[in-house]
Amino acid sequence: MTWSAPVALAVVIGMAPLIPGIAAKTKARLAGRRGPPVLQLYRDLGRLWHKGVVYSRVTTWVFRMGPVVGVVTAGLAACLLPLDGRGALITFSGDFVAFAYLLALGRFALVLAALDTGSSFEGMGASREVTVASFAEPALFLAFVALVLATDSLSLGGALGGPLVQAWPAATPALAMVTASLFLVLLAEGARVPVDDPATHLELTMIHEVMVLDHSGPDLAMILFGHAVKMTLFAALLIGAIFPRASLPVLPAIGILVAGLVVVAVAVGIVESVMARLRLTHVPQFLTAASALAALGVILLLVA
Amino acid sequence: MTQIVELLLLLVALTNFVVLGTTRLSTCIRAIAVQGALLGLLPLALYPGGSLHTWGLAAGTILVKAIVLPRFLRWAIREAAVRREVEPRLGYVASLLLGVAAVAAAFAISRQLPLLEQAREMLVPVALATVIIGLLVLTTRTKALVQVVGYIMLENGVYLFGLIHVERVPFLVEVGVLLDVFVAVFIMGIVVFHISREFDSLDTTRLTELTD
Amino acid sequence: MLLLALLGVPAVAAVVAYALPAPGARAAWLGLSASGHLALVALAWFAPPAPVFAGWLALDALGLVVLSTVSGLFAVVAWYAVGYLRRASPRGGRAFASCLLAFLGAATLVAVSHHFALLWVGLEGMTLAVAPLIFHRHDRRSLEAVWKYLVISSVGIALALLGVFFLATAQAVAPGGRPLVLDDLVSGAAGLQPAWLKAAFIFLLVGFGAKMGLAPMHTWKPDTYGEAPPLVGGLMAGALTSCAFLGLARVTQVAVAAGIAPFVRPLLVGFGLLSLIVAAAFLIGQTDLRRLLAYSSVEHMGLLVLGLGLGGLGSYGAVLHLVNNACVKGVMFLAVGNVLLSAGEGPAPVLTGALRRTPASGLLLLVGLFAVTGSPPFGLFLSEFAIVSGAFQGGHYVIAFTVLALLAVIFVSLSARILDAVYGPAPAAARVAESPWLVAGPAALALVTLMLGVFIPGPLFRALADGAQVLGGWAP
Amino acid sequence: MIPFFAGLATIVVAGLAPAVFRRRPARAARAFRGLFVLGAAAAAWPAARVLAGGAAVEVRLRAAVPGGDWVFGIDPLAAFFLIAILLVGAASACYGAAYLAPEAGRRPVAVVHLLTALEVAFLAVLVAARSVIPFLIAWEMMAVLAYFLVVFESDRDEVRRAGLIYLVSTHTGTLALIAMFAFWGQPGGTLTFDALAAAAPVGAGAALIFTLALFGFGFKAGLVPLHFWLPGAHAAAPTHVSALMSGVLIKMGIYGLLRVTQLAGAPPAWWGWLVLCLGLASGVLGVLWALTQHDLKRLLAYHSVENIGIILIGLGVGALGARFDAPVLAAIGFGGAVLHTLNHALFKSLLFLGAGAVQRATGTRVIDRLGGLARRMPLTWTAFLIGSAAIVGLPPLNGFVSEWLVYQGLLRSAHLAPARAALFAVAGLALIGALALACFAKVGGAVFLGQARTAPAREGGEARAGLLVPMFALAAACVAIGGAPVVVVGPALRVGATIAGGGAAGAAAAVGPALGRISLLALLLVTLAWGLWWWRERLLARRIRGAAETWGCGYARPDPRMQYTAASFAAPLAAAYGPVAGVEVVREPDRFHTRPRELVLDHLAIPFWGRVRGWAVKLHPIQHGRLWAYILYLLGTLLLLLLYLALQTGGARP
Repeated sequence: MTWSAPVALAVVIGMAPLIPGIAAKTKARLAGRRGPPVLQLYRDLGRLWHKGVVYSRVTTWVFRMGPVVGVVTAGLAACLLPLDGRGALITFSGDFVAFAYLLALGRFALVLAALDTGSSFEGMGASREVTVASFAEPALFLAFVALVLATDSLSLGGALGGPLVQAWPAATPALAMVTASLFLVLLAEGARVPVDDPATHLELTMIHEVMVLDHSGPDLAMILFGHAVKMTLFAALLIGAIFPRASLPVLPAIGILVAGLVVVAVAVGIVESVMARLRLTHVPQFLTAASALAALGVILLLVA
Repeated sequence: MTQIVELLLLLVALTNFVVLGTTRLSTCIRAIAVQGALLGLLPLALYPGGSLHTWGLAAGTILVKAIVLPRFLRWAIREAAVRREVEPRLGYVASLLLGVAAVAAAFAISRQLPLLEQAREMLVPVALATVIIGLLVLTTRTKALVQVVGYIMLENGVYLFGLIHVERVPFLVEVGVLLDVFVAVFIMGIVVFHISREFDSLDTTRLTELTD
Repeated sequence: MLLLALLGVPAVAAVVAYALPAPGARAAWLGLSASGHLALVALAWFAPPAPVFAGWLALDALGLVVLSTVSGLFAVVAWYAVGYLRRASPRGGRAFASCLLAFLGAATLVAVSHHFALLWVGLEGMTLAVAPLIFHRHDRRSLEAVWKYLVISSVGIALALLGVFFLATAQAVAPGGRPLVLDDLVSGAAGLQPAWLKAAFIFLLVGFGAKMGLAPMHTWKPDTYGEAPPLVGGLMAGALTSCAFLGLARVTQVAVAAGIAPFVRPLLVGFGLLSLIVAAAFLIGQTDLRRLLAYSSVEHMGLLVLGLGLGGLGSYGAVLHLVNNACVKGVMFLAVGNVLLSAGEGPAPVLTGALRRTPASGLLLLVGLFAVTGSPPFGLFLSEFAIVSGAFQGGHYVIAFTVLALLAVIFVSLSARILDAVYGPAPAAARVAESPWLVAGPAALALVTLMLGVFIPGPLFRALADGAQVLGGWAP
Repeated sequence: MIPFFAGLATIVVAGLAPAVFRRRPARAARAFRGLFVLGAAAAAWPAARVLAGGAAVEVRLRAAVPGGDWVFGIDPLAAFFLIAILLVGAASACYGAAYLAPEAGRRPVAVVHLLTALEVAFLAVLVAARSVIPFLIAWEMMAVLAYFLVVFESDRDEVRRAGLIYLVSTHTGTLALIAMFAFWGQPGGTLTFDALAAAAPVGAGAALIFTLALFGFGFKAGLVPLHFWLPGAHAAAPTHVSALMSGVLIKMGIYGLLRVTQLAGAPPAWWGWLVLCLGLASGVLGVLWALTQHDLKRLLAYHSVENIGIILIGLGVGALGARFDAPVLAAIGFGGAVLHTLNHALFKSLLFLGAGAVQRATGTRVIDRLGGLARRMPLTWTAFLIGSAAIVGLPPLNGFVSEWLVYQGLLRSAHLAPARAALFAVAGLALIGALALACFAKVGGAVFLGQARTAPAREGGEARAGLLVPMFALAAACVAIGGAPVVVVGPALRVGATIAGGGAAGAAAAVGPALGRISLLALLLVTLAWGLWWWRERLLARRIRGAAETWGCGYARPDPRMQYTAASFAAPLAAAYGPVAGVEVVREPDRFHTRPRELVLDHLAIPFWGRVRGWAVKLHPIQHGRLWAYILYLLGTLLLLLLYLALQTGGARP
């Protein structure tokens, strides 16, 4: 671990609120609107952080704990990714299990916080959240398996590091499928179209948004920030898979990461513009397709 | 003496057919009494020296099989006021035909078995035939009393076969045999008596309460 | 002398019992004489008695095992009868004790006779002694039961007699040796005429099999056990069947010695499997507890002949199974008897909830269930394990798995019914007092079978091993 | 071995205490708890020494029945299971003392305590047994005692039914084990495990042994489709017994499989694949069916099926590793299996104890009748939450550690060409984890959070200390293992290596370095979360903290009954899996509800028995009561036998 890892971490976390902003901007532009400023989320966060809070009388400490855990797990998960392309802050054999399960812990906390309100809407959102996640998880893990197979390394630092550079030419179709799968997972985990629609205003159709209806003030800020970090992490994971940067010097590596994040955000925005949201009952099929893609990648790698 | 033995055995076989073919209960009992008497005579014919052992056996057999048992059965008929028909499950003609088949089978089986002496060639098949016909009567007649008769025939068949060993197998055993037959029939008789009291009939087709 | 005493005690006691006027005295006399007999049997373990009557009566290992089993079971049943006769008074009470003692005498004769005709006489005696006991209620059902029992077992016993004569015939071809004496049959087995011997085996198998209750000659069993007083049922299932099995074992002994084991074993195995199948099929949906036990008895008879037929370790298993089966059947029948007593006389209702009405008997029933289904650590587990091992050893995998599958089916039906009887809803909540007379005996038997699962005393093991050896097998 | 047996004896004596001090319940409970914990500690002492690297101990007793000596010993495998048994046993028993106290007088409580003590003692004897006869005795005693415990409330019909199904299943499994041992022990006749290991067959013989082992032990473990007895029995038993059953009793199936693998050598490859696939099926279906349950205890019981699946995945990987001569992989696979066994024992019994506390407080286990208990039972909720997070496999708790180890095994199969297809199980394991998360979100949310849905749920108060202390002891163990996995992973890998026949050092080198990082991660997680919480509290201390009704999206008068129900929560997942989920939707004019179905029990096991029954009943007319036919049977038999004679002899006239 060198100085580059904390720097990259700081860059990613710092950039996180930008990503939804870019996506929203892209979407607005493509629709011919001006859209909110790219930095809108920073502003929202700042404002929320300085507000007071209103709590439902039904809630307990679980409700307040949810956002905290959500942010902390997202941050810790970020420590596990080799954001600078060469090594993570914390790396160990099988650390991507920790990556996924840390994010799962965050989700668990938020879902419980939602259920703590006793609201039927938030219950509905929580239910959908866990449903979607359960279909996304196998795809994510299969993608990891493919990376492990391609690189023969059991840690994220290795799987997204040097060996992947050599693996790309040898197994281009397989890795392409894996990255495609990762992109689909990103859409699901980031609560974006076609799985979820961050811009909807009808609670009955929401997933992630409706889960946090009752949060306010700093709690809501933490949720929004944590969610942005999480989405950024998936984007960073995707970039890591597409552009293994172990051989590049540090600054270009981080530069590519930043550029890549922007590109992914734009891509998300484009998807949101050109696709309609899926019916909820079709989400499982969509994510199963993601799993199938990743599984195909694994099969290709196994056969090779 | 062989001719006498064969004659006696033939008569035994005939009495079997009488039981199979008769419609009357009393005929059945008479036939079984005759068979008992014939069985009593057989040891004397088979072992012409006439030891005390043989004579004793003959006397005992005649006493039990020809006198006491038939008497007892007649007493049971009277006490239980049984109707005098045999009431077969299977027709008389069919029974007779089956009886013939049984005799044929008995002869066939006997030929498979290594025999001891030429003189007793008839003994084994007739014994077996009596056993089989006894079983036949047991299964094809509905009246408890006739079934007892069938059982006595079965025992008679066994006894007939035992006659081969009268010299070798000591006295004690034969007493046991006679005693057993006696006790078995005696107890069966008591039960028959109770059956008639409980069910107002000796028809065992009514004894079908215990099933699964 | 000891042998004569063993035979004499029950015989004299039977006569004395008939003479005793007071019912209480008769019951006590029954218990005392049974205990005396048991003491004599115990003596036989320490001082093996010499053969008498030119070897017609002798006590070998197999006989000793059967005799001890029967005598022990009988002692328990006799003392149980003390309590039982206070609560229920079967008709012909005077003959009740005498018949029981006569039954013991006949059983002793079977166990100690080394002469096939004597053995046959003993078995016939047992059959006849038990008939009046079945007919205790003098109603239609018990009448029907006793009629069927008498006819079928008499037919069976007649065929067995024919078998005995065949055996004599087989021996007569090769003169020399005392006729029908077991030891001479075995030692001169090579000279026996095989065809007659095989015929003898078949008739004895059918005859003794009918006594044991092997399928398809078992048809009398559910009816008889279902109608007899439970203690008589226990004696029949534990002692009468054991003695009949001893007869079958004796003739198997001769057959094995004569080298016709390949002819004999498939027959025994076939009857064993058939009995297991029939028992499994008829246990399903059986609601009457005593009929349930009857089919369970068919099952265990099947296992016995199966072990005998498999040979090897199976022979050892069969002999051990005989002891265990007698104990367990005692426990079960006596416990069911208590449950029936608590329900009162009359046609048996569907009994449930014994644990609430009669806790001790309910518990015994529960213990009996696990013992009778061969659960460790009860003795039946070891014997069934030995029989299954015997099947594997002989390479009969299909048989082994068939047996185990059938045991599983049997377990389902047995446990379903008995657990219902134990735990099910109690019809009347009132608890019924249980006399210690009625509980101590079956409890003792349960302890014995429990002990046999973890501890087989050395002398007993040697006797079992000897028994297995003469049957053409070996002990582990 | 002396402290071991002395400890077990003390446990049994503890079991007698409630009967002895029947008149003084307080003293009885004290004596019971004190002696039980003392005995468990004494018995666990030698096990702990073995796990710490001490030599295995063994004692040989001359047996009075055939089958060779009765050997008892503690080797690493036994020691690992012993720790789980004694820990969970002590916790459950102590809990039981308080849990059953309200029932004293109505039901035979003292008997239950004695049976519980015996159950724990026989479980311990089972894993210590090193020869067949004592093994089978302990096995059956364990099973039968558990039956008696299950039917504690035998006045209820469904309890008796569940008990019967359990008993029949366990006995069937035992018969398979009897077949296995009888077959295995046939050449020698000596039935010590040493002798069995020496006589381990190869080829078809080994296949037979492993098949029977999988059937017999699998029935106990409750792997799909042999799990059908499990939910009913767990739901029917008193709660602390459910905890004991789910925590350790069903694990004896796992123990048996591991022991057989150790004795019989590397299992055939197909067996490894089969176990892996069954593990996946159990895991996915178990958690899916758990999700659809309405009864809290049934739900937890189905989670046992799920976790058995996870354990079997590890076991399958271990078996493949052993087969293909990759001891490191095998050690990691088996190590993951045993570690997850321990962890599941801890958190599942914790969850059951929590469910028991809920039932005591509210009188119901129906999830949709509860709600809002977090306010009235904060401590119970805390413990339950720790258990929930642990069972879902979330860091920083113990479930994460063992699932991570199982993942390690799966991923390392990438290096082993013939076993590489095992990698696909990773997806299954991920799915299991995500579904478990959904399920425990549902449980926590519906039972403890929100508002009470019915009157009983409004009345419940915090559980008594007698219930809480055992729960927190287990929770502490979960946290400790999660925070410092190095304590248990090493021993687990050593156990795995004894089964795999080597590879301890390699496995330790492979996964050892990660353990410190996991601890670090746990530490960071807790510290950061606490720090952020503290910061937030400080921020908010100076601001307005309003209180209001939950936002109803404009609806003014929300009502507790309007809350999202647990059934609705699970509905999208149940719908996605269609008929496999087995949810029956009942639409009535005035009601609309769902009912979980027991797919295997109701559609496979019971119909199968019905078929058997049908065949049997077809035979019943044989016994039609007509004597003449009975004699005909006899005659027919005789004639058939004579025919056989004729064919055999073929007219041998001299």
